[in-house]
Amino acid sequence: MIEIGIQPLWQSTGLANLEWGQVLMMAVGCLLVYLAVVKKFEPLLLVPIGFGAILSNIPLAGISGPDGILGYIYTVGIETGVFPLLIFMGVGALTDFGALIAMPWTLLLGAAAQFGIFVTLLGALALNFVPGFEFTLADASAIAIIGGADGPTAIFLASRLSPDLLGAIAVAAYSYMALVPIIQPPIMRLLTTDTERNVEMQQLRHVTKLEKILFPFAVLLLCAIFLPSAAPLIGMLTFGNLLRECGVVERLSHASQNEIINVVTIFLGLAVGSKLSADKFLTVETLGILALGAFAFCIGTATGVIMGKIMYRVTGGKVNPLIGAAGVSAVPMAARVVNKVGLETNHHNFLLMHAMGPNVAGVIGSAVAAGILLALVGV
Amino acid sequence: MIEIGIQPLWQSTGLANLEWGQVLMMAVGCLLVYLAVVKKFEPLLLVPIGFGAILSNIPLAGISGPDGILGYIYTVGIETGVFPLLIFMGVGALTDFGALIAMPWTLLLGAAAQFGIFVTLLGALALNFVPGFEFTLADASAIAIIGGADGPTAIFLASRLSPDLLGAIAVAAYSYMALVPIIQPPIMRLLTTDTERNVEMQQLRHVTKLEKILFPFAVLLLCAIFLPSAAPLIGMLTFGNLLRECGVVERLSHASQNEIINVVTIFLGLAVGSKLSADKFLTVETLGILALGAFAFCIGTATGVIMGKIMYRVTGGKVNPLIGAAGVSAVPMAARVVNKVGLETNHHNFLLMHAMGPNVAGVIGSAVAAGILLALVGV
Amino acid sequence: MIEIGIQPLWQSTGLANLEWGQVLMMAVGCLLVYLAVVKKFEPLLLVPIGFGAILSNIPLAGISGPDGILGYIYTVGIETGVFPLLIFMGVGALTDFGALIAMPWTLLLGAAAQFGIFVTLLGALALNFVPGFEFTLADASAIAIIGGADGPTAIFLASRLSPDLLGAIAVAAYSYMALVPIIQPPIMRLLTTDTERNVEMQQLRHVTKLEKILFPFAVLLLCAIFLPSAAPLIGMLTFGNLLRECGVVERLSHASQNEIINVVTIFLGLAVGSKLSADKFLTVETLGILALGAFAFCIGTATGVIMGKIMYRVTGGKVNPLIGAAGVSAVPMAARVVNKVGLETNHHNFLLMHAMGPNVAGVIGSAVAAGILLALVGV
Amino acid sequence: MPTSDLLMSGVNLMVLGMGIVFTFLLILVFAMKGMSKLALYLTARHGGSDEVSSQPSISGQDQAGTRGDLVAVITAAISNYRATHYKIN
Amino acid sequence: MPTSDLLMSGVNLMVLGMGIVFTFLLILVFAMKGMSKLALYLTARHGGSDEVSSQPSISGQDQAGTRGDLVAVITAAISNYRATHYKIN
Amino acid sequence: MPTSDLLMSGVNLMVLGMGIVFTFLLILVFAMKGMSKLALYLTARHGGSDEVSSQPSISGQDQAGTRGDLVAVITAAISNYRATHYKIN
Ligand code: NA
Ligand code: NA
Ligand code: NA
Repeated sequence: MIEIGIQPLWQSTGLANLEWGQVLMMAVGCLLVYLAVVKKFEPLLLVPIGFGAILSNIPLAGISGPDGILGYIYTVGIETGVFPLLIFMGVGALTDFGALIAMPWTLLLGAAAQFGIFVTLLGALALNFVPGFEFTLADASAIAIIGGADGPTAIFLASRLSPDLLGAIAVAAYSYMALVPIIQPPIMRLLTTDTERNVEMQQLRHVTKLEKILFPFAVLLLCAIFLPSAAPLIGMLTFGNLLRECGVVERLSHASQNEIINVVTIFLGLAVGSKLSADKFLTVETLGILALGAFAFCIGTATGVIMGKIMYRVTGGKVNPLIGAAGVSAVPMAARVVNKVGLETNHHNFLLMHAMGPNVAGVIGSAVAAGILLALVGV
Repeated sequence: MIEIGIQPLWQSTGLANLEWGQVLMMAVGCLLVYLAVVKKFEPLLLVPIGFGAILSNIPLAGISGPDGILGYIYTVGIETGVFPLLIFMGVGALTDFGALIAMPWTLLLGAAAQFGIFVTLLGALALNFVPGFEFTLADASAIAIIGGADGPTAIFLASRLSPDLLGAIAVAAYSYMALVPIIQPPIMRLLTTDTERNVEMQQLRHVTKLEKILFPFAVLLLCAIFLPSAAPLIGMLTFGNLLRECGVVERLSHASQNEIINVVTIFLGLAVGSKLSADKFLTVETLGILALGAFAFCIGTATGVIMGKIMYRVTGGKVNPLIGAAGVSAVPMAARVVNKVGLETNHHNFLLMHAMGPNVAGVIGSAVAAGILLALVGV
Repeated sequence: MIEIGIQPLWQSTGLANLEWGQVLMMAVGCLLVYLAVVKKFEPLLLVPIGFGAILSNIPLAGISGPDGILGYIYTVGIETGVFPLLIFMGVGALTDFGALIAMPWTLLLGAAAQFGIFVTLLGALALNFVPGFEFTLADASAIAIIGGADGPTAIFLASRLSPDLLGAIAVAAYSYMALVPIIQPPIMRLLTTDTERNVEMQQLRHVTKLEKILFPFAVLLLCAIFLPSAAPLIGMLTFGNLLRECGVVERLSHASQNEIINVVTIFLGLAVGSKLSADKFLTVETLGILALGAFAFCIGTATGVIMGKIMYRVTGGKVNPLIGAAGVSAVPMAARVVNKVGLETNHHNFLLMHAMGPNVAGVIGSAVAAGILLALVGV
Repeated sequence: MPTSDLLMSGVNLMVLGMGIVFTFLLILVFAMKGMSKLALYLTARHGGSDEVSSQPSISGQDQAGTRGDLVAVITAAISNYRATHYKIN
Repeated sequence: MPTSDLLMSGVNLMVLGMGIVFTFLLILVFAMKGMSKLALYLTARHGGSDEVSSQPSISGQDQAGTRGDLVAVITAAISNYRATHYKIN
Repeated sequence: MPTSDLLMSGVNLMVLGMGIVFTFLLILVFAMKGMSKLALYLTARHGGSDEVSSQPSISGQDQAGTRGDLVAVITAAISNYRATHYKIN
């Protein structure tokens, strides 16, 4: 016979079980949603991540527990690595690599911008000198990948190397990607001269359909031969791209670009948010991760631009060094930033198409870097 | 060497293994499809449920067994509670809470209509006096939620409290929701006077975008503080609604309202149907559940209308008591019924928009009631 | 402290671990993609299968291993049989059985064409006389179903009876389905006279909506009574068809025809491709399977046409025997081939609609044959 | 099992299998004929104007291919976009 | 548990349950009133022209049903097809 | 592992990592140049009129955004609705 007094009733409320950490994490979740909705910070990811953070910090409800819906989603989609890989397939199906095929040399810009990753790795390890930080090599690698400016790659690597830091890493990655228009321009202006920014690049050559079809095979082949640890990421990216370009499977291409990526984005975001628990997030390490993330973006932008300047020299002034900044990926935001900064100097200089080359090269570059870290640091 | 005689061949036919119960359950499945297709009884659910019942009663095939497709779907989607929660997310993304925000007092109508749930709980327990019935408190709670007039809530609660009765409960819930236009009007007419039914309500005030965005947070916050056991349901409902209203994630909102809810509806229906096996359904308890379900709807409608009458008094005649009937949920059918009954008395009195307030309040109300039952009766 | 020399670095490349078999299998994967993209061989399946074969043969990456994405997809979707059944649901939702309902006798053409299956079974067993072949009865049955000219049925049966041969069987099934326009015409011309090919069939009668709604129930009922082992396949097929025809669940019908079938096709293809490993595929048995598959298609076409000739006699020349060739299924390709061969002889004789009857009868016929094989050969 | 025994089993399977396939589909022929008669009787009794044409088509293809005009497209877009008929609980 | 005890439990559950439902939704009424005030204040302060109409609608239905004209369809088709706003990483 | 050793590992990782990234992408540059040559040769040999423009675009966006006119919408709606090209088994 159920006879319920005030005491047990009170015990079943959230109020009686609320911990300060949970309140703070719900506030963090609300902040993420605020940034997403009002400031337009990567809303497709940050709305689900923020709301997931709120849901998973509700006391007693256990929504991110082993029997909660977010717990199930995390186990099925993130622990297995399936969700970020499916997003990568969708990214492949949404990406036109034409600009890169027209200018293969811009791959080197995408390579240079990955320097941000490895410097950040060093930075994360150096933070261990500060009391309170104890990053392992795996932690540092997972943090460093924020510099890749590529959400699914960061989530994939973090889920493999450092699941405890996954929440903070994903939040940092998407936040900084949203901040690209604020972070990059000063660095770009600082490192380039007016003459350099003024360079008008020649129009892109025509890219044939066959080249676009062969491109995914070329990339995958090299990856298979030299860096098989990057094969899951590169493989799904090139598969999506082949669906897009081969021209005979429009149904599947459409499904990858829409149904699959949309549904997986909702679940991925919620599952990442479920990792934003107080004991994992409200630590000094998160502050370190946030600082390192900003650092990584700055370094990546700078090395991209510097490589741009080298190409400017080597080509005798045919390459506008600004496009190097797009090498961090953050597709297509970074390319737009390049375009905008270019227009400031020369009102008729549209660099968008030329920046798309290094921009998509950056996606490949950070997948390659992730593969290297997995191979050298992973168990 | 296979040598097959008539005997073993005959033994592998369905005819040789058919039990009467299976025949009856297939007939029940056909009846459900008939009601769905010809009588337009909630076809989106009753077609898959009915067909699922047919499939799962085919002898030898084991389609709803542990290695059958319906068995897998049930384990993955219902046992975990994931499917009803995803449907709730879709419902949130499909629902405009504007009318409720404009008239927050109508929440009380949504509260009053939940009385049907608790009276039915009592009724189910009272049935134990009749020989043949042995409902536990958990069974009675799961049955009572039929009075919430909300399919996914009923399935979610039944899957947690009384999986054996899930089939009958889901069938009763959706059947009575389809019967709302028949069940409600006589009760509404009986309890109200002509003057009351004649009340024209003032036009709804303008609701701003910001209110619609803050609304899900307000609801979720209260739920987190006072009733965390309702948080999975309320959480997914408000998440879907935020996707809809925040205006920056149209892709995700569209996916929730279409791909996700459609696909999950098919699987949910089939999985519910797989619980319509003879030994679980062809019992006197099912008759009790069907009777209690009708009873629950009547009581809920009546208490909703009575609360409407109270609000009519308190506001000095500004509230048309008919809109209280919409508090049972059954969105948007109950609101339409209110509109229709209102028009019978006054041909210029369109109550649809005013009835949407209590109507969506009913969804929240029954989720709250489900949370209470989970907290007090659940293990 | 990580200090990495040239030796371990080299050991982590694909080149150092590449086996010849993997190279060959990647080439097979490329060949399948080539056939799909350039020769338009069933691209919806062969592009994912081919790419899946490439991915799963990358050394060290383990993409089709127990922790790889293709491994997960295989376990979840193929081992359970869920994916081919969902495709079958989609096929049901995409198929109009009107032509078959108008001409029920054409079911016999769909029956006759299944002779290819059983002759191939015998052929596969006979191959055991050749050294190097050791097909069990289960293997032979799984191979024989290629003659059903129905991809999902073949994958479903192979996953149950002979998972090791699944890759080769699926590749053979889809390849030969794509070759239908090349394989069938000579056989059709050889077995029919000019007079027979010249027969113009009378226009199809009007089929009512009610007939189309009752049709899935009629088929499922007989299946449940006489052949429950075919019930999963026939059940999902008729369920999809009911969603299509009942007219009250357009959302669900649309989801089955689009979202579900597209997404599942991608995953099914990748998962089948993951079974194309060197040790399973590069065997003499695969050659046997490819030869037997071609044989099966030829026999099926021939017996279909011969049954057509019998019906031509019996009806006194009202049936054009060519439509018997469509009985192998391979919807709608085989029906188009019939139409084309018919037009060669008589430029005004459009047989497409009449060939759709036996064509969709062939789908039912091979599902029935699969049920028989499961019942008699399955464990 | 020696290959010859396997072959014997195969022959049995063939005979039996084709027998069942034919029997099953033959019964289905009659079931369909009965079903059609019933359906036509019921349709006739209930007034019975019926909107389904006798032209079978592979879903969608003909609509967008043959009649691929504006009207078809708009119809498609409407029917596609109607998130409408989902009764929400 | 004997039925009478069960019934007692049921009565307790009913009283308690309806009490909580009412209390909860009553608090929600005030929370919503507060929220609306805050929202209107914020909207007014920030210039505050606001595009959302007060007419609540079940999603989509009205658009395609009531205003079911070409414009609506095309809007629908555009918004449906815009694979656009997916920032790709 | 003491932090200084970790740092040494980090430096090694950095040198090695950037080395591999650059080497890999440099090889890819040449692979792509070779691939393009092959593709252009093959395209030219096979008659080679080619429908793909050199203007890269993030999928869909430009179509609905820049050229957001009726034609684009209808094309989109058609391609979206074509449940057509699914060969059904
Ligand atoms: Na990058
Ligand atoms: Na309710
Ligand atoms: Na067939």
